[in-house]
Amino acid sequence: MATNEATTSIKKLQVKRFKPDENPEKHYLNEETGIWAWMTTVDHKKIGLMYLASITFFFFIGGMLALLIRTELLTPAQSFIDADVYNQVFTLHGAIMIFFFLIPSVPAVLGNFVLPLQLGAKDVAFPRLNLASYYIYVIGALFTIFAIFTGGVDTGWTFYTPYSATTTGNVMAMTFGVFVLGFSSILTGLNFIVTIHKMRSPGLTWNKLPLNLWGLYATSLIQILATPVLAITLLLLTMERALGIGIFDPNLGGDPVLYQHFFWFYSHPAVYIMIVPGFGIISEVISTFSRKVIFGYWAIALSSLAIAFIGFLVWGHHMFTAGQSSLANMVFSFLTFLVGIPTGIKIFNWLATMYKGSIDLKTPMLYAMVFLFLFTIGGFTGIMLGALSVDVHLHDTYYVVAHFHYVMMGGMVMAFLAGLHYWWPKMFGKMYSEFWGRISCGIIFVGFNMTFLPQFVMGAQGMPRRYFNYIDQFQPFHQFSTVGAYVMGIGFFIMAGYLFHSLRKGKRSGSNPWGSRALEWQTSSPVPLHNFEHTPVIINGPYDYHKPMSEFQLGIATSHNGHDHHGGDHTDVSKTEKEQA
Amino acid sequence: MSGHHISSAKFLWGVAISLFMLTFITVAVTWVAIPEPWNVVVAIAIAVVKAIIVSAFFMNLYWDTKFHSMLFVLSIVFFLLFIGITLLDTLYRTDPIPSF
Amino acid sequence: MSKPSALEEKLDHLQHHFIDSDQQFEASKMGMWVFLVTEILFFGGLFVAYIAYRAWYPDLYLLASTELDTFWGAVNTAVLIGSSLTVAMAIRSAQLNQIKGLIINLYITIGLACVFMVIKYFEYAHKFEKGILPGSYYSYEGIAHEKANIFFSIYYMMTGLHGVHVLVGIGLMIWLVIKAKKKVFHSGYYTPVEITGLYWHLVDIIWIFLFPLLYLID
Amino acid sequence: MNRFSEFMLPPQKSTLAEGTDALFHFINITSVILLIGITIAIVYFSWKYRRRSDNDVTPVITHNSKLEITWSVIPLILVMIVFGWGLNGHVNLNTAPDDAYEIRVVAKSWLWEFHYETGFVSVNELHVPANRPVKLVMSSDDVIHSFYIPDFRIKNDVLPNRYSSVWFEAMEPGESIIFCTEYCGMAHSNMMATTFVHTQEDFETWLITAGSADDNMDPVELGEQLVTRNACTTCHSADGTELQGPSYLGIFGSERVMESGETVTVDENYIRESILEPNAKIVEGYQPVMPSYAGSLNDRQIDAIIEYIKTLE
Repeated sequence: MATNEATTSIKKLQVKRFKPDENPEKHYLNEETGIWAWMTTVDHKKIGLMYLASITFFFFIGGMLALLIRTELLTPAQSFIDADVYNQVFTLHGAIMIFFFLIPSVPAVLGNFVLPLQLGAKDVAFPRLNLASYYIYVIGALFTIFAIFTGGVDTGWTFYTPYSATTTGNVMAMTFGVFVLGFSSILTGLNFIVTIHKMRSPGLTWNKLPLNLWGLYATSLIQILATPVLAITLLLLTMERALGIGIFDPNLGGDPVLYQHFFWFYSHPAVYIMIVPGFGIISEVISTFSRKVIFGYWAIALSSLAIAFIGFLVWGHHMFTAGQSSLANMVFSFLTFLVGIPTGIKIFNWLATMYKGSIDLKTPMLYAMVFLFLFTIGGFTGIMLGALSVDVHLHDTYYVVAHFHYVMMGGMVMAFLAGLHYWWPKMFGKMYSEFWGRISCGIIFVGFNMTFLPQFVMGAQGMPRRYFNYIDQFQPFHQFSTVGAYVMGIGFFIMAGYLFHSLRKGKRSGSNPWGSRALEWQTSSPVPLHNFEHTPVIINGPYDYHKPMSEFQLGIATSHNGHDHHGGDHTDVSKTEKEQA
Repeated sequence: MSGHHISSAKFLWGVAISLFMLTFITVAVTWVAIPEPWNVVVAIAIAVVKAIIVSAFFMNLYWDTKFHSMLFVLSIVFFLLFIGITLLDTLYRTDPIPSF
Repeated sequence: MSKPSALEEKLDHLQHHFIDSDQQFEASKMGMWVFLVTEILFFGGLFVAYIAYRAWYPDLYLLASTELDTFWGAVNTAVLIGSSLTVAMAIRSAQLNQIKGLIINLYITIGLACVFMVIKYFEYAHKFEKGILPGSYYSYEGIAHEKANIFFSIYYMMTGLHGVHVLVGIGLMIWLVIKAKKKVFHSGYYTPVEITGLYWHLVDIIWIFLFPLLYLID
Repeated sequence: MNRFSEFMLPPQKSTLAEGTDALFHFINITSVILLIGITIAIVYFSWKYRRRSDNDVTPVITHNSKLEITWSVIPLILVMIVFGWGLNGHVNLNTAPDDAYEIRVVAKSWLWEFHYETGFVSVNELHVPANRPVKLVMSSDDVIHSFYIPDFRIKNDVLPNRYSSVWFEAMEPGESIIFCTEYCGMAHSNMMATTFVHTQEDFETWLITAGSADDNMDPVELGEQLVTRNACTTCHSADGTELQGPSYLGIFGSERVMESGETVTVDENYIRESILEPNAKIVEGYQPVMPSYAGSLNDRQIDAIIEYIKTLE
């Protein structure tokens, strides 16, 4: 209905159609090459790729540590590593996967790459800050690696006092590394909020914002509101070790449960830092591959914000058996159930989007389906753990381990893989092998369930987590789980294979292989250095599949702001203008 | 343009003087013995007034976009949620006492 | 967006991905506000520790705060408020293109910040002499409360972290003076002055709360 | 249903277990029904609405208020049921009957001590009467531990600076395992104990005889029993295996280098000191993690342990 109004005003502004160049000669990957240009780049796309390389590295390390844990657990007693090493390994697995992989994965990799493209902006609001946040991430990682080689850390990723205040090993370097890392996360969130507010293209109103950006916006809010509390918590913990300030250490008069409040005030919302951007990706992917208007746009957008908000109020459900007051237990349990509602709403909305769609089960969509199934299980088992009396039995058992792997890996990692496969052609202009994509998705799905379904059973049977030895009755479950972990490993190995192959020998993908209406697909692949050769003008929502493609490629010829140092742009403009609406 | 409000020197001095006065008052009330919870309430109330004056007139929130005020309030709200819910635990713990 | 209001078209500061000066100015300012949100929650954690312990041990706070000197605390409050005023004046000078006034006001602010730090130094030194050291080095016997060390841990963490922020502020201010001397700022571009000012006022606000909470317990 | 219950959950051996399990099954069944529904929808839609040509036209369905309210309100009702049910169970778990029999629990890295009203202390063995509420008042000597009996469906953290408690009523005589479920360091997974549920009479006889049973035993034999009973064997082996602490095998009379650099001959005095003040002299390469046994072992028992160690050459 707004189209008529829009078209009249568009004429005044001389809006033309800009068809993307299907076979660009120059793009962000081949302009400004060389190590130094990459290291000092302020281009959000290259920074996104640098993050991609880094988190892939850490995912590999974290995954290897997971296999080490699973292999050790094949037998009830010690098989090849001792208890001390085992404790360090599960600590590192947790810390690396959470702080170095999950938290930066979607926002820093896919968010960095896609956010300005979806806004029609040339870059994020503060490109240098963006680069700085990458290097802060690297510095944090170096501190952690330093900690590993100078004594290791065996506290568990939660660093609970008083154990973390008294154990040997280099806890200070590790907590300092994570402290530093927090600033990387804060700066990314800050950058995204300002970018979404200030850098939207003409016509891109809040009700036309892609749901991926709503997800990232909610995530960024959590990042800026929660991460500072992690920073102060870890600073206090570092001081606890350095000076013995005693706020959290009972040996000096402090209260260890207070530490748990501090820690979970960040770390529960951090779960939503990991999963909410995943919701955004799933919305994009399901709508694109169903070629259908998203069902309940506002319900999905607002439920992200609602989850972000309520997610702040439920941290105490990690502490039902920690010696917290009964009143607090009751309040936290109640609020925990409330967070389930907006999550459920999302699932139903995605299903409704598929209804009567034109569904194409390409690899990204397959991952989205896997996400729906696994994340639903993760959600239901979350309800189980939110129920006070049942949680008393299940707390700190393998049931919890299985639950959060279903949410984090079954939810978040699957969403990340959906997003990676979805935007891969946009990143590199190349396609991967669809056949191997589906095969590896299937293997990962099977391996994942083999690994973690038995853990629900042994958890409910009473197998505590973080156990190096266990009693014999759990051995069959552990063995099944270990086999599953290796199957999953093979799946990831295949994925690495075909993705590398696609980089070298993949077919050209064209600018918009999925036929999406979203803005990032209306520029060539790989993306030009400054994203768009024009200023995009938006008149439709990103999911309006009932409107012709031509209405999604409108723009105004760019007037660069005078002193652009990238000379190439001016000459290229004429080329892209060859076709008009 | 909302972001470019220019205050007069006289006005800025006025703001500063009111802040000095409030500082004096907050010290002065400690000389009067106010009963238990109210002394804290008065001290915090004065501090809040001072913070509002600084943020509204030195930090120009009064003339700025509403979004910046919202951010400021948002951070305070989340701080209050943090302490409020934590107190639900720390104030209401009932520990058992061993009988032998 | 309105047209750039600069008198002369000096656009050296405009980065390539912004449309005009106003967009850049607004973005920077919003960025600073978002950063201030993180600062508030960063200090918020310490305030939570403060409140939780005060609710547990109200008598501890009564006893321990007598070791803090209200007079010098009040002086420091006044010093910081004064420096907030001069920062506001500095921004005003920049807006009016009075670069000399800008530099003078920044100098006064740096001076006041240093006065604050010097007073802080003497307060700390006085306590250290008595054996009121942070954490497990605490050895003062004058307070009859077993958790006295925790009050001073909180005190040192709060004032220490605040002091670090003051030092960072001094550094930023010196950087502004250098830039101002190079004639970078003018009425069309004074973003760094404005956002450093915002930061400085927040440091002031935090002290406004620390003062009654730590010094004025009676 | 019974079979499923046996597969998923440990046996119900306390009066509280049934209530917890009922809620567990309720959530499980509801979840499985909903999950099957969602999965069928995913698979069915993917097949029924598969892409037939690139020019497929899809209908514009932006929202449907009735449907959306339905799928918000029904889950809301369900979770509120779960909340109330869980809260009710939790209240039961937290209110011990007034006449409950009290036992003090002290957690140390890595063993459990159970203090009875007679003054008797058992290590890693909890003896309780059946069909009588038992209340455990717990505290820790070092870091946070967590006391967990899966068969009884009870768990609570054991804190170093406060007391916490759990209560249960065991239904019939038997044995149940106790785990530590809060990560507490190197031998966390070995910090296990056993609950022995006796009939009321058996329990009373046990309580009377337990303290005096050792009196007329051979010192070496007593020592061997004591190192097992007091969980020394969690960290010290008798056969030369390297655990968290030095093995007993061949230790007596040998010379060991300490962390401080001095050399100490392992004699009666050194062993006695190591039991009562474990962290005074630490053998090189080991951590100062052993809890003190001062107060829980008397002189005769310490002598017995020394005699036992002497025999391991």
